[in-house]
Amino acid sequence: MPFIPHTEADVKAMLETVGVDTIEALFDEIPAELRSDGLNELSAGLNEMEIGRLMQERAAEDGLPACFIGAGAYDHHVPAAVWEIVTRGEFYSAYTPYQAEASQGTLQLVYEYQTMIASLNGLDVSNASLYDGASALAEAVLMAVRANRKDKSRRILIPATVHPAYRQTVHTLVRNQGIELVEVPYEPESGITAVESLEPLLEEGMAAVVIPQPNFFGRLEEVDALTDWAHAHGALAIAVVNPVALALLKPPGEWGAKGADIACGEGQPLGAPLASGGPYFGFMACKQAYVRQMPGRVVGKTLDSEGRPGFTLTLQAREQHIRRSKATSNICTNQGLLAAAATIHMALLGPRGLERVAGACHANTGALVERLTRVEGVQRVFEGPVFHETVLRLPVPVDTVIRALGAQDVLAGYPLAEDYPELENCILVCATEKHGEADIEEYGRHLERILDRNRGPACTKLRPPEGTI
Amino acid sequence: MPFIPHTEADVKAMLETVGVDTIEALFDEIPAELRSDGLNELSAGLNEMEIGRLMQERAAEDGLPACFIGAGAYDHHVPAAVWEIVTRGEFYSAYTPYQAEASQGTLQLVYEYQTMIASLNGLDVSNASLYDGASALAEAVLMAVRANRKDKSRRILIPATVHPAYRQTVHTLVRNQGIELVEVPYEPESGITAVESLEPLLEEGMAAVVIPQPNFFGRLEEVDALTDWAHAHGALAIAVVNPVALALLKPPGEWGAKGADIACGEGQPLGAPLASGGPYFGFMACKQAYVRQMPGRVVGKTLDSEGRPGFTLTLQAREQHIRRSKATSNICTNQGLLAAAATIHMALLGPRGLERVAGACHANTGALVERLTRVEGVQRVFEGPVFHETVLRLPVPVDTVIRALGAQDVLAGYPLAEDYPELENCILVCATEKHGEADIEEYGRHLERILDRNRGPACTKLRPPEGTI
Amino acid sequence: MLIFEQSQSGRFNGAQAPAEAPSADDIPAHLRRKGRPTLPEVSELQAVRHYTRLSQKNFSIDTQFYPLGSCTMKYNPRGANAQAMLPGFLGRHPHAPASSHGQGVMACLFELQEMLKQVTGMAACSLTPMAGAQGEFAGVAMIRAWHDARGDETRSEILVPDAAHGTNPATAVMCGYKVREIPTDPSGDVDVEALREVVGPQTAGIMLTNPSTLGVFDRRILEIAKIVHEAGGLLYYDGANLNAILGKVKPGDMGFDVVHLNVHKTFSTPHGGGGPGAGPVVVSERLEPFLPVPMVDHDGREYRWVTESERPQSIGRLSAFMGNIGVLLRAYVYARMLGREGMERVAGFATLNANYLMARLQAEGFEMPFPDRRATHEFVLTLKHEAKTYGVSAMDFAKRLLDYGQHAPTAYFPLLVPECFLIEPTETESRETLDAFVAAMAAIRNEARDNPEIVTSAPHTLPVKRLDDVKAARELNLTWKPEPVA
Amino acid sequence: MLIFEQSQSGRFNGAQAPAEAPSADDIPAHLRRKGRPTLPEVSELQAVRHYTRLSQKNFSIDTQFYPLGSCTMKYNPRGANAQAMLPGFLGRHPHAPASSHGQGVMACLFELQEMLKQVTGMAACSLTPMAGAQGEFAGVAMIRAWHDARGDETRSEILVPDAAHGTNPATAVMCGYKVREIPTDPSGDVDVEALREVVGPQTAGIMLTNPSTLGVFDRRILEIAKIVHEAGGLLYYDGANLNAILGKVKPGDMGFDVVHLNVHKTFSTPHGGGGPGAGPVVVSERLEPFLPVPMVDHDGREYRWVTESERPQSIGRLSAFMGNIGVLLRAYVYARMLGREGMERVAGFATLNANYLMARLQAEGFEMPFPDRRATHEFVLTLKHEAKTYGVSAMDFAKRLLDYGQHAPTAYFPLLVPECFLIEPTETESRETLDAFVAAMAAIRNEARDNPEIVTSAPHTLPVKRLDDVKAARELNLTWKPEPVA
Repeated sequence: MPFIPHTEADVKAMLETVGVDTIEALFDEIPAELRSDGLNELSAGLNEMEIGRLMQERAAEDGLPACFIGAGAYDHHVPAAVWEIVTRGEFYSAYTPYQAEASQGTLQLVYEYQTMIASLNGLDVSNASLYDGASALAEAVLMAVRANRKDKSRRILIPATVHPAYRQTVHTLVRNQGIELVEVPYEPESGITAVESLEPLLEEGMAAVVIPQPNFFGRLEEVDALTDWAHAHGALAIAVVNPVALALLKPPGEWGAKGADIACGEGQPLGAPLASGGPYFGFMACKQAYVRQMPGRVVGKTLDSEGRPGFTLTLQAREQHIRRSKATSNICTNQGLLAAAATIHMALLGPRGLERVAGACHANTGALVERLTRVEGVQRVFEGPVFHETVLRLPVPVDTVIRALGAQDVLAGYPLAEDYPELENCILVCATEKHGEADIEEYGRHLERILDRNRGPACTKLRPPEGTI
Repeated sequence: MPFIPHTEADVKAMLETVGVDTIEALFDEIPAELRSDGLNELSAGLNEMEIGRLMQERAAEDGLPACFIGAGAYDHHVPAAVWEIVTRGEFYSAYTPYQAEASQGTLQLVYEYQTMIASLNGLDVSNASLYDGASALAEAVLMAVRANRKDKSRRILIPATVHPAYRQTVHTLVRNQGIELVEVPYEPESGITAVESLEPLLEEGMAAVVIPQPNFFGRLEEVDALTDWAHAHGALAIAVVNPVALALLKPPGEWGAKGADIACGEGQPLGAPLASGGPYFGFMACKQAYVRQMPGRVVGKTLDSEGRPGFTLTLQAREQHIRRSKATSNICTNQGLLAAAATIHMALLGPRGLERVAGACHANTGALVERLTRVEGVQRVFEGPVFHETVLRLPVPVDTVIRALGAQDVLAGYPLAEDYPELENCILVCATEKHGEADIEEYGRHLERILDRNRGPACTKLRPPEGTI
Repeated sequence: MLIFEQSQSGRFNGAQAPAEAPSADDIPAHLRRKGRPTLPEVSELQAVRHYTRLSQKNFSIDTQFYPLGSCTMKYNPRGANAQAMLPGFLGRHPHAPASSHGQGVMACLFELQEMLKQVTGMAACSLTPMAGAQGEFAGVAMIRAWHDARGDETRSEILVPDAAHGTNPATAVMCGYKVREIPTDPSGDVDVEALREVVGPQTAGIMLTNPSTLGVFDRRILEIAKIVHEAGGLLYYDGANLNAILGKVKPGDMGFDVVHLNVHKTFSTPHGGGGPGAGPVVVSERLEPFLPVPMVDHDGREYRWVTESERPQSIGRLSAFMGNIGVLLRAYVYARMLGREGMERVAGFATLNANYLMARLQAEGFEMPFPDRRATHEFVLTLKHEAKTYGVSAMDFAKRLLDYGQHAPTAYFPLLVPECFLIEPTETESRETLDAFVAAMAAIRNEARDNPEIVTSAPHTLPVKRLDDVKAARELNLTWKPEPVA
Repeated sequence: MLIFEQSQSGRFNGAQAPAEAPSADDIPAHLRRKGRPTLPEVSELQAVRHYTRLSQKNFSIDTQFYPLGSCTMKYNPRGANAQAMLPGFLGRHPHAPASSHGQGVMACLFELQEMLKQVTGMAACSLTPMAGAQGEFAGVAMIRAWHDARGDETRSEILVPDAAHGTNPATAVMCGYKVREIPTDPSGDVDVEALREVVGPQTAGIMLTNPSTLGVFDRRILEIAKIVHEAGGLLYYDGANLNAILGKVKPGDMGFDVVHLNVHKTFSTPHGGGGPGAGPVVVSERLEPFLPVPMVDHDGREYRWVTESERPQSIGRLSAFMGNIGVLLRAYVYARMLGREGMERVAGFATLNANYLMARLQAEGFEMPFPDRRATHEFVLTLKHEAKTYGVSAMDFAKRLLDYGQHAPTAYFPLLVPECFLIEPTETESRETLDAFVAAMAAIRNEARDNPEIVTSAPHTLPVKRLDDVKAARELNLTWKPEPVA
């Protein structure tokens, strides 16, 4: 039997010990009318060879295209050592380290993770990870409402330049607790959030201001000014950051005069494969003052009975299994394996390696934008510095281009019009350290060809882009 | 620096400790005229990301065709657990277990391997593995010459039905020691070795007779008669067997009245991927009486100073590092990782699982032969029972068929004419448990189409097969 | 030794870094980082050796028996891991076009949705919640959305049995509800009379696990469902214990309106030191419009994503993409490998193992709080007698078990039972392993009698001795800091 | 506990077995197996748990410093493993057509051949030998084939220095030669005068390692080459110590005619508990016709196999297919990752580490048999003083080092030096690791002085205490047998 070790003799002897005749008899407390007649709609089991073949065929269907999509998930190189170690049974098949003495591997690793994340963000402390970047932002919002002792308001200012799916997720997760999310518009020329656009939203007080860096358009926000403005008005500053970008960009803890109070973001760029969107992990760091308001698992260093250092879960009094309805969150799972991967990933890259990765992403994105804007009719939409991503306006509908490039195994980018109707025909493109000159040139050439074809007289349905025909 | 941990400060301090100024100075005993001016022809280093991309492209070039070739390497399912465990650093990056106390993992595993291999072969003992099946046969031949106390001849009878590459390898490895390999022809109708064809070769005595089961044509030899004949004439019987087939076939230790004396073969079917031909491993088992003539590493059970059981390399007095020019072989490497894979593979399958694998191979081969011989002009060449493989005669040159099927990502089989000129237009086809009905039908349909096309009037160079046109 | 203590400034792992890029001087100085972060500077070998050795300090399913009650620590098939890590799956961007670069993974997800509906007896499924607790959230949020959609805004309470997982009340609060606890009757079932007294027009719903965390199947579940439904509330099923009834009873048949599943429990995806999990939700027809997005649908021609635009009543999105797909793929592989017969066997053998273990421990003289009940896939044992007689607590037993090479069961939960263990052996453990656990428990009780110090000071054979949790919480040390340079 | 002791008749791992096949009754009964073999009947979890736990009982590079002299235990890059295990490589049948299904792997092999020629300064390469010892065999067999081809059948002797690896004389015998040993001079180099005396028309060649196993570079190598060549013999280079000179000196420039490489040493492929390795051979032009087949060639259009049909003078085939290609792919990836600069750095840092370690141990008062010589990538240390004074042997030191978490160096080899360690730290170890080794050695010497019993009875912290090798050899127990049923 797959995964069940019992022999017939075992079953017989065990039933005897229990004092029943059949396994079915063990279910005799279940009302008879409830007993199901089995799972008849399911198909028969496959052995590992059979399911392996099916899965190989399906994985092959999804292909291995050249990926120029970012939009919150980034195609980075992950050292082979990372997942070879992470999938070791001792990490892979262990549970939450409730028995600290038998879990020093996981616990020390999380302590190292917390150190790396806190330092990367320029903040004091970090938790052991959350589900993903979007839900981490929701937890940060809830945390800010709990933590802000100056302003008891439940209003949160959240710029439109924050990842749209993050805003939707935050909405889902906090709406039932009477928290109001106030969207801050962006400057149409620069694609960033001006301090001036915050002023009119001030009226009723606010618990926190969310500040993305880079923002969803890849643009760099004026984080110092935004942070100082938040603090000046009694709000906490919540940073939403890309951890690879932090190798180049000022860490949240140094934003403005006092630094952001809470930082969170998507950890995927640190060693998690794209994997259709998950599992990833959310990270969260904050100032020491707010540590007891932080959700999620936290590992602390302590001593054993002989005075040797060791590690254990701590601050459990915040958590649901102790505090139940008064917990800081209902979270009990973190993304342990992903945090482990990130820790090993960062250890393998080190500060200089991560800096080079960020530098290469930046340079390649520059080269990509330069190449694509050489194609007739393709324009940059926002002026100003970027990291990783840039918004381009195409002379034809984006979907046509995405489909045509997809057929060439090039993923062109993320179409913006659904989330930002004002950005019709706009696409968000991204390059990482994996996308060198040759890939970029291939994208450029395909784009040229596709636009030429779509400009042709046969495509009468398309609006002719300005300056052509 | 890739894989070198030294900082500049380390280098400086270390050179100071040594008392030299530069690393170059450490090479000052090397005559100046010998110093190379560097490895200028080599290209610059690639990082893991870059080489990863190159290798992915190259692996993709080789594709993942449906494989109906056997001929000594078999496309079996390998449970995922096997290589996930084998590539754990503690197995992967350990060396030969010279320090037994620090190598109980490898040593116990090899002891378990030896038990499994000995039992599979129905013999008393096994070594820790050899390089591959072909070189294992060469070692078995040398061992038989050392071990045979009745007949001091250096003649070995080796049937033409033994894998041609094995015979070539044996020739390479034993020729310089004055050993004579006498080829035994096979019966043209049955494709097996008749006892009658051995008789004329008897004249000058012989050290051993090699007996393959199944033989290279997939045919089952009359192993009892051959073994008894060898023993009756003072020769040892060396079995060359397929370990998966042994789940169904009589083990060498039970052949004839006294059993084969030495068994060897290719271990690849027990958990090693095809991998273009290696690394595989050779296995060898023998009767207790010959254990001290066996080449290669051997692990024995013993006790520690407190009386607890443990494992250690033993019989090292046979080996080159002790015995130098008087060693049983120059071998010092075994195929440790592959033997580990085989052990875990056999533990996961168990006796019943292995039996089912062998049964499925047998059934699928039967179905394959049945399907292909339904194609007009395709015929079975040898009558009689087979395992795994069968020789078919095609109505057109084999190379044409192999090329045309290859273009459809079907590997048709192994062409026999180069090794056996009398088997013109013959191909050795194979099915394992991985090749089900649908694959077989696909092969059959492609073959029909290809033969139809090649029978057409355009292919004038082809001899028309009997009964067509 | 921490990885940071092996770091040396200037050490650089050349194989893992891209070539130096041109300086990013188009980024204004005031937006740039000045100092480098405290990441370790170690060689690849140092990192590999460090984390390989760290891993060896863990207990895990792959190395030890791990009977952690309510966590279903069963074998995580290596085949599921291997298949989920195929390059085509790992390399797929979440926004890769579904038509050209997504049909493979979406086929798996769609079929998983169907299978989960079938095993729970529900009408519709969303796989997107990223963990059990998020599945709970989605479930209660849907209950709320349903009441809201009917304009029924008086409902302010969620009922939760006192034996429930802590996530249940915490979730209810996250959804804006007040929590009201329902007591347990002496037999371990929900106190139905007490329930009757508290339901009313303020009742939004009830969150139930059945079998409960007391390791018993609530025999009056149909009555409970009727009471809550008649009061206008809905029933939420916490799927943490689904392993106990897979193929035997369907939550849908018990009257539940929404169920979350923990695939890292029932469907054997890796526990991973605490995650990632995945917490799909399945619902009855009336809750279908409220399911969280995205989901996978098949339009007869191809698989496609269902998003908020066509589900305007959806509670919305729970993550930036579509949840933990890599985890769901592992669950899919596992479910397909089990198939119909395999899935029906799960509950049977999990229950056999639990009842056998309970019977043997009972025969050894250990006390069960509900001795007349069948164990389900798990059971509760109380060490209050041992605590009183020998001064040896459940915690001490737990720590001493580690020395016997066995992970401890869940201790001190459920909160109702003093000095308790919640023991869940799972169906993938052999009888020999269960016997070894009984032997260890018996041996520890003998030690408690003859030499309690060895138990109360355990563990003795692990990398550290017993750790000081109080110090950890009082003198918070959550990150390493470099020694100040003298 | 052995896996067999966990077996139970009738236990069956359903996920790994194909469906039952129709009985193979076309196979005659007298050719069929009757009883089942003694393979264990365990569940997948039991097997995974057993072998995972077994692995933890090993020392390895990934977990410990492993300064095993002459074995070059350096970091085995995980990236090389991952790339070699790509499905396209793993799934390729050795007889898959080269044109349609082999150009990827053959490109790697061809480029590896070229790189090995370049680093050794030789003219041609065959990758096919499956291990160092098979490379040695191929080398000497080529020397023999060369003499034979010239009709020179008087040459019956191979010269081997007394410090050589045991494989050298064993190989010479396998090739039908008699072995004559050459002594070492007091400085550690080959005794050239003694060599001069024994060369002659009977000399087929000499097998040399340079640097030698004494950890020194033989300074008179050009003179040696001249003497042997003038006598009509050829020079064989044992590549075991190539790590010491990579990028610094090429064996071709020293006058060698044939070189074997151990890719599991110099090119960092896994040691794997003793294999698999690969032992490519590279040769000067005159030996090229004799190289073992197959090799990879490029005909301007595509890669193709070179076989015996176009190399009639080849010594022939050494394996059923083309050797350990999976190992060679790992070596290829490693070589490409190092590249020119990386490869040139190997010898420098390996030598720096060895000299540093030697200097520090010398400063601690340990004795070096060749104190005036530079260390190469390794060096010899003798504990004869410690043995005499404290009664603590090199073996005892070795076993005690294990308690300090360090694998022992090679002990009692080379045979010339009493109570010796041959210590090779490799370039991938950090200075801190070397310092820890020095500290352990010094601590053990103190123990030997103060409390020798703790050293002579070591190890104390491993899964077993010191094992009885004599009993193992005397009471041979090589396979498990079931307990007889009473």
